[in-house]
Amino acid sequence: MGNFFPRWTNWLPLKVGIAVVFIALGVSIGVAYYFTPKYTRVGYEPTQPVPFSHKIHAGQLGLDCRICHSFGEASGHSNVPTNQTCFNCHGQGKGGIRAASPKLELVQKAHQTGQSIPWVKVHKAPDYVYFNHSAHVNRGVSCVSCHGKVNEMEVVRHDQPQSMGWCLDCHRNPEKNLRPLDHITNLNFKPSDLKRADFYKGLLDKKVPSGEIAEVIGGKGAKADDLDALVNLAEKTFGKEVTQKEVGTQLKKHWQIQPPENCTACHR
Amino acid sequence: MKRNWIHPEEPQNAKRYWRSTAELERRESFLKNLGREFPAGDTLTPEEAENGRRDFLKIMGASVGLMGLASCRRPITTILPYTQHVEWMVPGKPVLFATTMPRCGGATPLVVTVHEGRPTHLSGNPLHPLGGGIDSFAQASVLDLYDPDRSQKPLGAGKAISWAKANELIAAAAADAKKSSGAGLGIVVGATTSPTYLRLLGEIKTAFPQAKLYGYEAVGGDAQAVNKEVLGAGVKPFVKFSKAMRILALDCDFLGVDPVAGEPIKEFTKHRAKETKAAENDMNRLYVLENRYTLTGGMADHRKAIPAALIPAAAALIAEQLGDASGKALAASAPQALKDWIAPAVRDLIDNKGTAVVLAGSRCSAEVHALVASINNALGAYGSAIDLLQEAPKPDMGDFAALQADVSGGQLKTLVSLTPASLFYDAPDAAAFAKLITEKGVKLVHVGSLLNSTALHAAVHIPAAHYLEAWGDVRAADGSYSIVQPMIAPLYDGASENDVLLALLGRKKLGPAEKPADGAAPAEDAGYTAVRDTFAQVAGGLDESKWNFTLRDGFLKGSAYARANASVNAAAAGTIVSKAKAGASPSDEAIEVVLVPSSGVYDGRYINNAWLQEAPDPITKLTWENAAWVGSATFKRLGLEDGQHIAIRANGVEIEIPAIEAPGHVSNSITIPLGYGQNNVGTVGGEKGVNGYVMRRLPGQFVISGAKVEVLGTVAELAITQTQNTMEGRAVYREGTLETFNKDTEFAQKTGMDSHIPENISFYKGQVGKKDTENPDGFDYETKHQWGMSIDLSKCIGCTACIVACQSENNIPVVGKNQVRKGRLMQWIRMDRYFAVAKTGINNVAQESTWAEDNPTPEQLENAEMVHQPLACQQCEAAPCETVCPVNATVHTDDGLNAMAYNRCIGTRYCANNCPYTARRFNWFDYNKRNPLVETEKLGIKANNLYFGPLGEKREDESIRLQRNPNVTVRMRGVMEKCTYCVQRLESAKILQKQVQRDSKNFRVPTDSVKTACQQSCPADAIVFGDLADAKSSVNIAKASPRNYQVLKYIGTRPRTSYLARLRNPNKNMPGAENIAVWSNNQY
Amino acid sequence: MEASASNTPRILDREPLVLNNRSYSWITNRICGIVENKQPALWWILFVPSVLLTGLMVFCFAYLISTGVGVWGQKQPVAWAWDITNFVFWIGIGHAGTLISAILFLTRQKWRTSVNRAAEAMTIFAVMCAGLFPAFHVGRVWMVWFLAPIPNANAIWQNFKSPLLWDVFAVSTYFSVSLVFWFLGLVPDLATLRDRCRPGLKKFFYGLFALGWRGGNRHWSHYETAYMLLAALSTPLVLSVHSVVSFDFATSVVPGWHTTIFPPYFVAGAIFGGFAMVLTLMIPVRRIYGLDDLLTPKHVDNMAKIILLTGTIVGYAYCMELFMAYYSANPYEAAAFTLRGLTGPSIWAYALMFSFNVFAPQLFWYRPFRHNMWVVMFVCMCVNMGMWYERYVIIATTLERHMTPGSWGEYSATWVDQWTFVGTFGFFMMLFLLFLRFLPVIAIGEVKGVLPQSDPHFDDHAEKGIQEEDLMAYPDRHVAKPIAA
Amino acid sequence: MSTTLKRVHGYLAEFDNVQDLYHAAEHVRDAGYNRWDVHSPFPIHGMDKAMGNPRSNLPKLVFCGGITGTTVAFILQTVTQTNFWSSLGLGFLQEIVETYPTVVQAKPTDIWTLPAFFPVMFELTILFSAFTTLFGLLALMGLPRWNHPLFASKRFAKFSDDSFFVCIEARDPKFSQDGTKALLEKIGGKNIELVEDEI
Repeated sequence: MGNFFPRWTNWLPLKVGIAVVFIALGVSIGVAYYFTPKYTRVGYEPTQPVPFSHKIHAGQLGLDCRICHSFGEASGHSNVPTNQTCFNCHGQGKGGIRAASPKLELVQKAHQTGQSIPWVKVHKAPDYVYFNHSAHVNRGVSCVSCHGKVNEMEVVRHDQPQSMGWCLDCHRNPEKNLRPLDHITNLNFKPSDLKRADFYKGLLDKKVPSGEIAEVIGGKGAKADDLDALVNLAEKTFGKEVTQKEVGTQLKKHWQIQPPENCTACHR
Repeated sequence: MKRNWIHPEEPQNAKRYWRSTAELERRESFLKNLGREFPAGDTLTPEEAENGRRDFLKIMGASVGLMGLASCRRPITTILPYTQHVEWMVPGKPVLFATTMPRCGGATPLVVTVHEGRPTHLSGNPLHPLGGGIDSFAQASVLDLYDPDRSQKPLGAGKAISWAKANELIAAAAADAKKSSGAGLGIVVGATTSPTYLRLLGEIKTAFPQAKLYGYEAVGGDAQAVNKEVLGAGVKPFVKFSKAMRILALDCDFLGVDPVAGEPIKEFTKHRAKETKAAENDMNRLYVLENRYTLTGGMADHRKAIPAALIPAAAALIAEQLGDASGKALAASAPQALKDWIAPAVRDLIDNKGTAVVLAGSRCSAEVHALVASINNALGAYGSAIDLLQEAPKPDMGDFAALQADVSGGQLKTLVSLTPASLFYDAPDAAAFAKLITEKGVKLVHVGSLLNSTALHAAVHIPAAHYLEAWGDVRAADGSYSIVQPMIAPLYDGASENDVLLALLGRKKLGPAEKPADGAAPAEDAGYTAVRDTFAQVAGGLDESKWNFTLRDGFLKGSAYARANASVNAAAAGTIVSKAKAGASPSDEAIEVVLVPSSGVYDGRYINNAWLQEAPDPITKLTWENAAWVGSATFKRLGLEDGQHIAIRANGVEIEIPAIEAPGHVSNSITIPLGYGQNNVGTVGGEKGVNGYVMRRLPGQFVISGAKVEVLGTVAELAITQTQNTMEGRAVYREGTLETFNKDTEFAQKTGMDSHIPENISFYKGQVGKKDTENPDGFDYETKHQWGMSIDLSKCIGCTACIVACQSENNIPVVGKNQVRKGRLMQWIRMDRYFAVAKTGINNVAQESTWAEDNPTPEQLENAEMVHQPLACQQCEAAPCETVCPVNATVHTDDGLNAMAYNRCIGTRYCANNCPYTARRFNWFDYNKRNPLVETEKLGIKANNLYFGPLGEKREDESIRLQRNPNVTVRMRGVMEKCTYCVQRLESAKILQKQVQRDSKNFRVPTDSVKTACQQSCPADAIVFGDLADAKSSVNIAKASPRNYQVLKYIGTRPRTSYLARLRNPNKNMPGAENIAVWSNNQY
Repeated sequence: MEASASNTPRILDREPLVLNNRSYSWITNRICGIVENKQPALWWILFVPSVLLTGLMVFCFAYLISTGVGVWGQKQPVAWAWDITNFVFWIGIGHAGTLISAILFLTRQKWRTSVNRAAEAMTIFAVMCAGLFPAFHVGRVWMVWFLAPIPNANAIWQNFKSPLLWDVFAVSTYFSVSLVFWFLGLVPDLATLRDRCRPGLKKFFYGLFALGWRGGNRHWSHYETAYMLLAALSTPLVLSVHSVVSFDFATSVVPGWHTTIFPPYFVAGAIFGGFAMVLTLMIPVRRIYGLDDLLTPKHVDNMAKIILLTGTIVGYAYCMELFMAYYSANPYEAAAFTLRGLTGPSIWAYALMFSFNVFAPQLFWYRPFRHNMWVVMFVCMCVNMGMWYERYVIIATTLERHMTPGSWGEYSATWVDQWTFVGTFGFFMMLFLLFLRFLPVIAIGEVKGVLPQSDPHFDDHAEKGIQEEDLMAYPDRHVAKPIAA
Repeated sequence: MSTTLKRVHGYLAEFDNVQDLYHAAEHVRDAGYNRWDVHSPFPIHGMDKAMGNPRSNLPKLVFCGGITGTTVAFILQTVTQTNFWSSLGLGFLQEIVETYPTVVQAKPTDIWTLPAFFPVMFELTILFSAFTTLFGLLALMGLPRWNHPLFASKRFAKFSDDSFFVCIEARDPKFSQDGTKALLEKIGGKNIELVEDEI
């Protein structure tokens, strides 16, 4: 009668085994990349009803973010400007800048009818996440850290994953993103722009003992009793240019930045 | 789910109080967003309107597999900002306004939290002289605003009519009243203190000289009338609890549903809490005589249950002992026991002349009020512990008897009912009265916010505006003048009483005002003008800044009533007393029936408020309905079980009502809470409970004697939230007498097992206690806040204000009668109520509230002690619930909170099992999504809507959603929830501090600046909350008290919430004084 | 073979495991016959309703998921009731199988061979039923994947300190290992079935799962090592699973749950209930399929003894609990047991539990009872019910009387609770009947292995009685004898 | 005789009871064959000795499997729940899985919380061992192999019922067409047949 199963079946287990291994690998890698905000969110760049260019306004004209997003420092929500705001410059009778431009058609219409402009939402936290702008911009975290260089974007795009893991990453080591408050909305800010002397002077003016500052720079035991000493010490440790680490560590220590890692910080 | 609320048109011709130019100019965008949960488009988007928070959680789960497949991009969601900026509006930040809630004969000063145009939460106004905590009625009144069953359209003989028609009818009525110079026009008003209201009534009198005014409140008593005769016209006694050290209350629930004009309760409770050894006289003492347990009775140092019929006798006895013999006849009927009880009590009052007061309940009969007046006079209370204030003169009004007479006499053609009471429901012999009205062809114009029987049978019904919707003003008990300012444009064009009067005077058109001609500025609202005019009178000239300050502070400084120079007219009192007949104490055959306002719906006006309906009655723990309270002894004699129907026959009527056992209730007496049994008032209030009003025949008749009771076979399943009435000897609640306290101030910390807790020897040092060198893993008190709470049981009176406040602040769903029966109440705070008798030390009420264990005497049953304990999540430092959660949904925060991440919870319910305090609540159904209040019939099965799941009907009352607090997640089915110390408030406070801190180090929020909702609402100041790491914080001071103890300390959960044991101040000479509070010492 | 069957071997003086000197092929035919012949009418009479009940179960779970846990009777403070009761009940039943196949194997209890197959099958089906409850009792089933330690963008992980998560690992491990064990045991028998049926679908499937088994001794030697290893692994596992389940309660703070005696008490209870269930199934099977020679009274007797033993241990645990409650002088603990057994609302459950679990098995002290199938069946039924009540008492009635009296409440089950539970019985029966229908109910190979004639030296002492001679003549047994010319 | 090409697999001899088989095995062993096997419906006690098989080395595999399980469980739990690794200066391990300490019931977040991890460590040990046993076994036996020359023999089908076989493979160096046959006959093999394998 012979064999019931054909000869080739003998190799089947091996083949199947190998196949399974590879598929499993592929799937997990695929999921790890395509199913996470890194991919699902970053790069989202919808076209807006009004072709408003942050590049022109925030970049070329150098308008401060807070001129339009006026409540970022006061409230959890950083508001989208009212039509009125646009009109302060573009409305007839007011600035009247390019009032006639077809690009502003919708804005004009909105002004007459009172119909809001349906801006397309780019950054969207889930409903159970209570993100608060004021808590960040008042404490040395710049807009750029989460929204990227908007001043270079013709159309706003989603720049960062803004996943929970991503948030926690910064909440664990905030020094990576801290900067002096007067640079919060300066999207082009580089630590190297800071004058080291001014920076430390600022701290000293805030009655921070120079000893503490020195210890943050040079670790335990490091000493420096006046500004120059501090600057020298810093130069020795960080080199000519002011570095983010230098700024971040100082501010973290002396502003007592302690980002919460509790559930309640974002979920209520 | 957030929905767009279709917002009504607004009066155009009238001058409008506008929140924004957008509203002023009626911008589409504004109107569109007006009802949105987040009108500041930033946060509410059409897509979100599709996927609410809870839906999102679901979708998260469902779509996890699909994530990224849909081209890895999210659907387009849009942001709709305002076109014009809105004044005061910072998107995402609530605005607080001061206003005042007009109450029967008074006012409650409030601060309203308004989220983008939606009033969401109420709290007391701390600036106001009578401000502070507020009771559950005021707390819950915000829900009435959004009640979907509110009357929304004018009705003509029960059918919807247009506003135009309504205006016509009113104009017509006014016109022909004018012809006869007012003859035939009658107006019924409630007990109001609104100057504008009264002023307009006055103007009505001038415009229609022959018109008649009547005052009617469903549960109002004769007090006013008596005061007029005995003390003089417009003289109003104002009790100063801060001065009263000895109080004897005659059936007067001044801590509960029968408030007296006087200082807020917290002034009374101040004198209850002692932290160091104190003399008897440093602590106030409360004597209570009543037929049933009330909150006041629960707080009493000495309480005796006596039939309500004997209250006059008791008053007479007291008066007699104070040398006023006018009541001798009455006193004769008093039993010996009562005499023995009263004698020492009065002696104590006399010993404290000047600081002693006797209070009579508002529903007590005239002679009691008369006697009490002379008693207080004899005690020298007037001028010391009681101020006599001179009210502003009121137009004189007839009482209900007069109204009845005039109607039957045919003098009335048109009757305008402005009273919050419902004539055809709560009037004495309402049916007959209704019949009379129709027979005599009286045109009844009814103004009210409920579609109750009066509204449906009135010739014309006008929807009333909620006090958060319309302009008005009111005087508080002490006379302070407050303005009632609207928070939101009327949702249903309702009209306030003032508006109706103005309409009668032809100064206002009711309902939506027609649009003004283009360009024409909208005319000013007459209601608004009227209030401004009154203000001008009160404040002496219309000074804008004064006006604005009044609006901001919520009251006009220095506007309180002046002292009256009045004295007690003994003769007048004597005559009143002499008219009275002695009441006979009831017997097995002739049982007495006592009608009382209910803690849930007061006199019936709150019948459609789900929060109040579900807030358990403090005494019986009954929700959603009323039942006949029967004293335990009688209960046993009749062989009843809870919920068994009884038929009560009295005054020639018979009602069938389920009975409920009420320990501490006097025998042969039955108490019926009023206000229930109103049909077709809406999904919430409809068909709930039994109407007790039918029993009374005369306005003042709240005690009906000689009733016959028949036990029926049927048993109703009552929605009781607590089946266990005793503490089973567990030292959960602790109290002691002042004497015990003076002997050992720390007695509470040594009660039961707490005295011998073995040292906890652990292999590791966990995150407990304060971090220091010994305890490196402890909580960081240096750079973090450490939240904690202390609840003073000496102060807690057991009202349910905190429960309702919590419900309003934390978006806690209402679950409905069906679910309460199943024991699935969602309220985060549980108000445990325990009974105890001193017989065996450990109280001996067995579970299921029968007294089976041993048979105490009826006397003991009547005088069982009652205590209340509010119990929410204790925020244990070593929380047993945390370690058992498999998914880390509940973990500990470094500021000592027991965090609950709803969006992580999968609902294993293990935490609920492992919580020693049973403080966790589970969403058994989608209470927010499926209407739990209605029955549904599907597939031939009729059952509660919840049980049909996806087939069931969605919640229609979307207006309710406007009340939701946007800072709190609305929980979906299948997740666990619990008290979080109002974490949303804590976080906002911390973030607010960050805005101040900026580049400095002072991270700590200002001392005591953040309050939890329950703390804010507590009228007794029993709850203290704050930062333990802040040495100055009052919670630290409270926890330093020797009375401080932790519930179930033995198991080592280290709760952050601790309690202060209750102190009582018994009078040694009183019978049974030796038994008081001893039960607590025998606990384990 | 006839030869070996005729003469009575002297070395076997103990009770034979297979009666009437059955031959290899008789065993093969008899056991394979069950699978190959038409099923008796009774099979269908049982199968149809079990399928219907399974459908009912599916419906109940669908209703539960679509509507909410509220369709069950739970409430505050009773957050767990029938769901976890049933879980523990089924998991307990699932213990006998592995116990028989592992522990009895290690202890060289040859009699296990005729019961272990069915017992293991039963174990697996019981664990499947058990798994349903923890999976579906949660509020948000669609979120259950939160229990799996998957790296995620939310950077949040499981709480490995939670006994509930231990359960997840314990139960899933137990299920997988039992499955492996069972399958391994099946392979040679599947080969037997394969070789008996003619080419076709059946042959394909049997062949597929027989993995091409050829019974070569080089395979057998690996196979036996593997079997030994699995037995060695399962033994601690089977003991651990119910211990871990008991941790759900033992590690909590609830008085009446928080006891160190729970692990041994639960394990004993599990074996107790498990054996009862094995007997309840095997006694009818034995009758219906005429396996009396393979499943002898000796087997039943042994199992009855084990039930008696474990039952007594359980009884001891009950009493010890009470003693602890009294002796610990912890009033909360004391109250928990007073309320449970004397004054509480569910004392009836406690009474049933005690009489079913502790008193009923005492019948087994008397040998005739152990040999009367009806008595045995009766006792087993009692034990089955009793063990369910035990869990009910521990879980529901304890929670009814929690620590703060203000929260006390009475629990009562709804129709959904009840029918879901009944439904799982249908599911269980359905699976077991299908097992009878398609797989050898008794381990053919293993039974053959314990036959006297399977001893390679059987003939030596069979032919000439004195083995000494052999030994003298052939000092080393492993030198081949010369072949007679 | 078909024309299809065939390869000799070996000689198959049948025996009708365990004892004969046993002795036969001893003989074949002594004859010095090593590519051969005996086939029986059940494992025969002592047959390994008779055939001179070495001891299975499956246990070693399983041990490794078990250890792997324990380690995996230990790392998984300590990394996600404790600061143990960062305290060793291996914080990057935490970084990989982005965990953060979750304090529950005031339990420690350092290595002292280890006892709580034992159950899972135990379970994973067992799980991994069990699967190693299964797959290790299959690997050692070279199963599943559904197609085998022996299955071509009609008589061989009885191996799973009640008869016993010795099969000496042609690949054995000592295998010889008639020598082997003779041996099998000598040791009492019945129905000796030459098993051939179709190609």
